[in-house]
Amino acid sequence: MSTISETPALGLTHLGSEDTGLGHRGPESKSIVVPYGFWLFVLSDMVLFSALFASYATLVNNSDGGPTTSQLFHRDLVAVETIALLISSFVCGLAMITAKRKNMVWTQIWLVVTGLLGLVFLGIELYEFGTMIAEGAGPQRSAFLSSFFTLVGCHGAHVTAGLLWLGTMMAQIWAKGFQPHIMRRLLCFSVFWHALDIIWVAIFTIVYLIGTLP
Amino acid sequence: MTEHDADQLNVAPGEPHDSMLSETISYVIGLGLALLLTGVSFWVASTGVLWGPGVATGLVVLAIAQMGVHLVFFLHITSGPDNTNNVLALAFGVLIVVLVMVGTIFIMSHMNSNMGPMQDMTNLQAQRG
Amino acid sequence: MFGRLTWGAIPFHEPIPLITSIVIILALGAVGIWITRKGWWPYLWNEYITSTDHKKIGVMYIVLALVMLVRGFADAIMMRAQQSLAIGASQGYLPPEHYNQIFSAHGTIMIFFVAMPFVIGFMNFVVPLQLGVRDVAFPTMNNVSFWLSASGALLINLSLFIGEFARTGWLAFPPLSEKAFSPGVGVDYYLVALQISGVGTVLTAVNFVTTILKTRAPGMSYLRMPVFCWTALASNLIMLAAFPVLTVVLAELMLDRYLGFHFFTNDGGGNSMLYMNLIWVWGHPEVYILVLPAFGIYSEVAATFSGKPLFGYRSMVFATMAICIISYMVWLHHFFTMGAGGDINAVFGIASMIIGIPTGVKIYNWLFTMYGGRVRFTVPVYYLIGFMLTFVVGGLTGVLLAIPPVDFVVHNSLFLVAHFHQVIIGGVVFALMAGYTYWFPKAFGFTLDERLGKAVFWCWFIGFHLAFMPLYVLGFWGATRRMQHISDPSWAPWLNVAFVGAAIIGLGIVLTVVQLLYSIKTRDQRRDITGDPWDGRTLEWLTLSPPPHYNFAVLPDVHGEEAYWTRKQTAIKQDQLIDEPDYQPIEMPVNTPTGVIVAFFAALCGFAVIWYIWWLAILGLIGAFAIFVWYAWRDENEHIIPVEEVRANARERRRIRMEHLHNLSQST
Amino acid sequence: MAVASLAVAGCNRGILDPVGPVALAEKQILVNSTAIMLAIIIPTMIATVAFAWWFRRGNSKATYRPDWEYSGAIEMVVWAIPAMTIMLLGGITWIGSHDLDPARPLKSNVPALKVEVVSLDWKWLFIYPDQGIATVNQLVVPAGTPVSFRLTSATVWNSFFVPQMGTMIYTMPRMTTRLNLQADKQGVYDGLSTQFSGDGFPGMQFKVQALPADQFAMWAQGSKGAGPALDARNYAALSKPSSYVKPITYGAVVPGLFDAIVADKAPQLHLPQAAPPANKNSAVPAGG
Ligand code: HEO
Ligand code: HEM
Ligand SMILES: [Cu+2]
Repeated sequence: MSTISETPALGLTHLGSEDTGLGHRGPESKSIVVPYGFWLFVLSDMVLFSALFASYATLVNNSDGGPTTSQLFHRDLVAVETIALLISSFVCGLAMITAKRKNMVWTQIWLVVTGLLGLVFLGIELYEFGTMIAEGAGPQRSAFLSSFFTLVGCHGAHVTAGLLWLGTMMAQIWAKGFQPHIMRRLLCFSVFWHALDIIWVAIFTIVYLIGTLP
Repeated sequence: MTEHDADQLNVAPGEPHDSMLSETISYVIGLGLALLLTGVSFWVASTGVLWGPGVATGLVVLAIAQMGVHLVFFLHITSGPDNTNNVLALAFGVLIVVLVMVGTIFIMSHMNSNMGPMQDMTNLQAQRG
Repeated sequence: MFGRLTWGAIPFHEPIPLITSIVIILALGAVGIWITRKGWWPYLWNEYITSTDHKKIGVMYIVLALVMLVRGFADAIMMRAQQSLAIGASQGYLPPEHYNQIFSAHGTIMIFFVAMPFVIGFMNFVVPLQLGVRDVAFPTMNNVSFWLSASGALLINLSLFIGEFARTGWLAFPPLSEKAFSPGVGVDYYLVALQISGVGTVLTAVNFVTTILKTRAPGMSYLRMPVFCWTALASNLIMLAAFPVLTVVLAELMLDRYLGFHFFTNDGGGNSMLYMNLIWVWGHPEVYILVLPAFGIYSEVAATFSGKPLFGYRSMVFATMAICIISYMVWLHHFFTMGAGGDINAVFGIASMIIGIPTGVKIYNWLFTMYGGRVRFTVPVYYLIGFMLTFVVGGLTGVLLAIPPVDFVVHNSLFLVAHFHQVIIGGVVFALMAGYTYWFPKAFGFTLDERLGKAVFWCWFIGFHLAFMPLYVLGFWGATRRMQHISDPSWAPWLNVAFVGAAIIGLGIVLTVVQLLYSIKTRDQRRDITGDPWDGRTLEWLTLSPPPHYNFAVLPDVHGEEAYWTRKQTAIKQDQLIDEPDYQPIEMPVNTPTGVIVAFFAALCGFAVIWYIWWLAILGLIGAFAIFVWYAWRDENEHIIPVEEVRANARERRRIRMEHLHNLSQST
Repeated sequence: MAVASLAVAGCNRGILDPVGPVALAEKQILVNSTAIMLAIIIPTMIATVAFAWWFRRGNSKATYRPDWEYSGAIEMVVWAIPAMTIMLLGGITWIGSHDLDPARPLKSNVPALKVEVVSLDWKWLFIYPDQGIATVNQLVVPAGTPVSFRLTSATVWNSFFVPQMGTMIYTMPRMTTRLNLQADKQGVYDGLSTQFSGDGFPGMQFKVQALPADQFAMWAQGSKGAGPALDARNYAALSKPSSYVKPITYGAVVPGLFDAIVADKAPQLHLPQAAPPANKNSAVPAGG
């Protein structure tokens, strides 16, 4: 169609012909575009968490006469949670490696382990929330607790969503095999799962460790 | 243009691109470092050996280090030329995160110290006294 | 069973909303019947509602924006009427509880459902074309984004019929917006609607940043991108960074209202200043989300109609990115009067003014684009010049507001109201009208009527100045915003002038509709056959008007800074097209009902949450998850356009192009 | 003391007609900065019209330079001029923000009058802690004397503003803001809330009377003990929503009322001297 061009001799590809920045080779392939978009989404999620952290930092001292950080948090539980999540992330990486080699059995095994460890994490978190609420330290007690439950709960909600996604992914891999679009989604899932780890590092440091320093 | 060409110049975030062994090793190193840093964090927070006021700073540094480990070994974000766009996006994200957190904390701490109830209590005493 | 929803929620006893509701329902019914009669539903469904074509989605966004503009304007004229009537002893015709809903709805609708969809609509329509590609990075998600915005708009308008809208201003500050002071459903409507459309906006941002950074025609390096694409990139980066904060702050308020949390309450240690802080972390960048693409539109218009490349392209790009970053560092200027202290106020004040520097550079670059040009006084150029005259004054008052000691006396006054309408109408709305005229032929294949277009311009230009200049004066006299009643009778003349101004704007809006209908009627005389009606410089003018679904049969190869202009000039010189390329079959995304269905569940769920109908909310969530799984299960995302069809279209296109080329080379 | 207030009100011209040092300085900054910016903005506007008109397509006298798109000199000028302007304005801003910081006490030989301000739904309560009296919707101050305000809100946010005296400041529940103002001219000035606070908001207006110092002292003394007392009970009655409330003067105030309001403990104020009967007329909701 519309092909008025001043230098018809030049072909379509410009590989190495011009040093004008990325993108001179035309649109990237889907295997780049899709995860990149997802990466942007993850970054915007990080911004979301930064607002929650900012709220928490502002309100952490507003306990309104109620319990404060050092009375509520138990480091040993948090340590277990952290290790569960870390190993889950690691195993998710293993699943990616086996998936790339199209090894169905091991991929599924690693994904199951990933999910189970995620469940362990979630279980401990729910247990912690449960005991706090039972002790009268629920989110309605004070601004500090509102912001605590919202920040940590939002991470927990992300983990829950991740687990639902993981289940869907496993079913898809099982039913459809390692097709390119399934692999792209699996890659996105792993990015998501690792990102949750990064956020958790911030949470356990800021909320649980710094919060309970003497 | 084939996907293969593209892959040489540009990679997707999170995508490991080596042999099985080196990929696995990368994850293992990542896990090891992360566990180590986590352990150190918990130790730093509970030991009495260290100078108290410095502990919080130390913990923040450890957390940042650990995030770096996750980014490099799990998310495979490196400084290589193929990663430019991923890193740029990350840099933008980090900038915004820092602005939101530092800005808010900076502003709100001033607000609270100028107007918060804490200061009123001291005033109350000053007035009464 | 139905939560808090009872018959009492319907405004049987209030004539104004009741009559409005009935009229709107009748009008919608009539449109529905008309479409059914004409048998257009299948067409609408296939070509628009389920379309993944960025151009169609762009058009839908703009239609949404125009419809909501009418709604937002109806609110505005009601406010102006009230303020002209309710002076001194009179209380006017709107009681406070009604008036307060109106200004809240006006601000909310104008920002979220007029300006945003308008801007996003243009980015949709233009960016992929200017980048020389076939669609955005994620076409299906694009459709979902649109429908999420639309369901947000739906919910807000539903509050007119069922229940009430918020009475807390367009940013719903607590503690006023907390349950204790606003127990009704108004604030819930506000919160839920904005959350839903906010998700759509984040998805849009992901989509467009990816599109611009990762999918461009071969040879289009960053510094060859048209300025509109740069501004779109900047705008979407801000969206990506700012909207999550809005999500958080609204979610926190929801938790306060629904579950008794204490983020911003007066009791329990809540801190309402935090809300102010966070909402402006989003709110300030938001205005640059709107104005940056507007600057992009002016850049395209200035270059095209001056017959010259944009002056200082690089500094334009640099200024755009500078504004993008600095816009994130100034939010405190909205609450200088909270008492943060001299240091903080000064730092944020100065940071705010600094934005004036790159903005000024942009103004001068447009100025020097015209210098040495051959300026064609078309409708978009009217808007460009009207903008340059209006916006600099609005910018001046903005800089004044950024000086804390000045803001201490004009904060929240009508001076502020005049400032932001001046930059929004003079900056954003003028650009949107210019863009509407400029790209209309590309979208529909025929131009809009010039004379009526100029009449519309004069209505906006004169109307704006009459409606808002008096407010600067009143602001100096101590008139404050959001007043349902005016005590000082000496303000009446100025308020009346403002009313007349608003009425003239209203006339402009009516004339816009007339212009559209008249242009459709006379479309055969105003066909754009060449695809390049304005002698354009960017790639969208390379293809047909309207472009085929796939935009370009072969992705254009870009050489030089002005992708299309360069190749057009060379071709004119050589008086020939290049040899026919080797056509390939084209893969295009298929239509999808996902967007409408997701939006349906989102709206349902939102409505249920507003009215505390929990079973329905849960049903909605399950529905949404089911959609997700169902959607994730699909394999076929694309259909193939056979090479014969591509080739046939392209040949026809080449023939027209050849003729056009001859005419051009004859004329120069 | 009963200055005819209505005659004076209505023809004041807000912030353009300052009556005290704060407002005066702010007006000057406003006018100066506007002038500085107009010096660039007006030529810009003229150039816009001139360039567009001269280089219109039909004008054969204008030279067409289709490829002229860059000039280092112009680039430098268009970056430099706004930058210099902003540097100038930035300097003004830096100094002005500190000098006119609302919390900063005003320089004066006379000790400042202390006033505590509480925004209620929808009226203003002014407590004179040193005089032991309080007023509603009427602020009486001595002319030529700095007034040092502490402000809070008993409900939602409001913003305390007397345009002719300058600087407004938010009043926020559980928070105390500070403000220092002075009226040099005697007279009656309008005051209002500028932060929207709900349905009764437009009726939240009050009058400021600046009296000569001796008359102010007489007024304060005369009010002391006269009229109702503001105790926990009366305060509770007063806090009920009402709008367009006529001025009230309380002859006595329980000490610590302001801080109790800030601490959200006003109803718990049980102090021995709080006994006088409730004034039934003090807080009648007035429609709107
Ligand atoms: C599109 C929307 C838009 C735009 C572009 C702007 C642009 C600016 N605004 Fe405005 N604003 C916008 C929308 C709003 N602003 C607001 C409120 C607001 C406030 C808070 C006031 C208050 O609440 O008391 C301040 C301080 C500013 C400052 C500025 C500045 C410094 C700019 C600058 O970007 C202007 C830069 C432009 C200039 C300066 C002109 C061109 C420059 C030239 C010609 C160079 C030479 C000139 C100089 C060097 C001065 N704005 C509100 C109120 C919200 C609410 O409270 O409800 C809204 C909606
Ligand atoms: C079409 C002509 C318009 C008229 C006549 C108009 C008029 C008004 C009026 C009278 C107010 C109330 C001012 C007050 O509080 O006293 C107002 C507020 C507002 N307007 Fe407009 N407006 C117009 C267009 C727009 C547009 C296009 C936008 C944004 C895109 C917009 C955004 C706002 C906002 C954000 C508010 C503040 C609402 C609040 O106080 O919460 N307006 N407008
Ligand atoms: Cu702003």
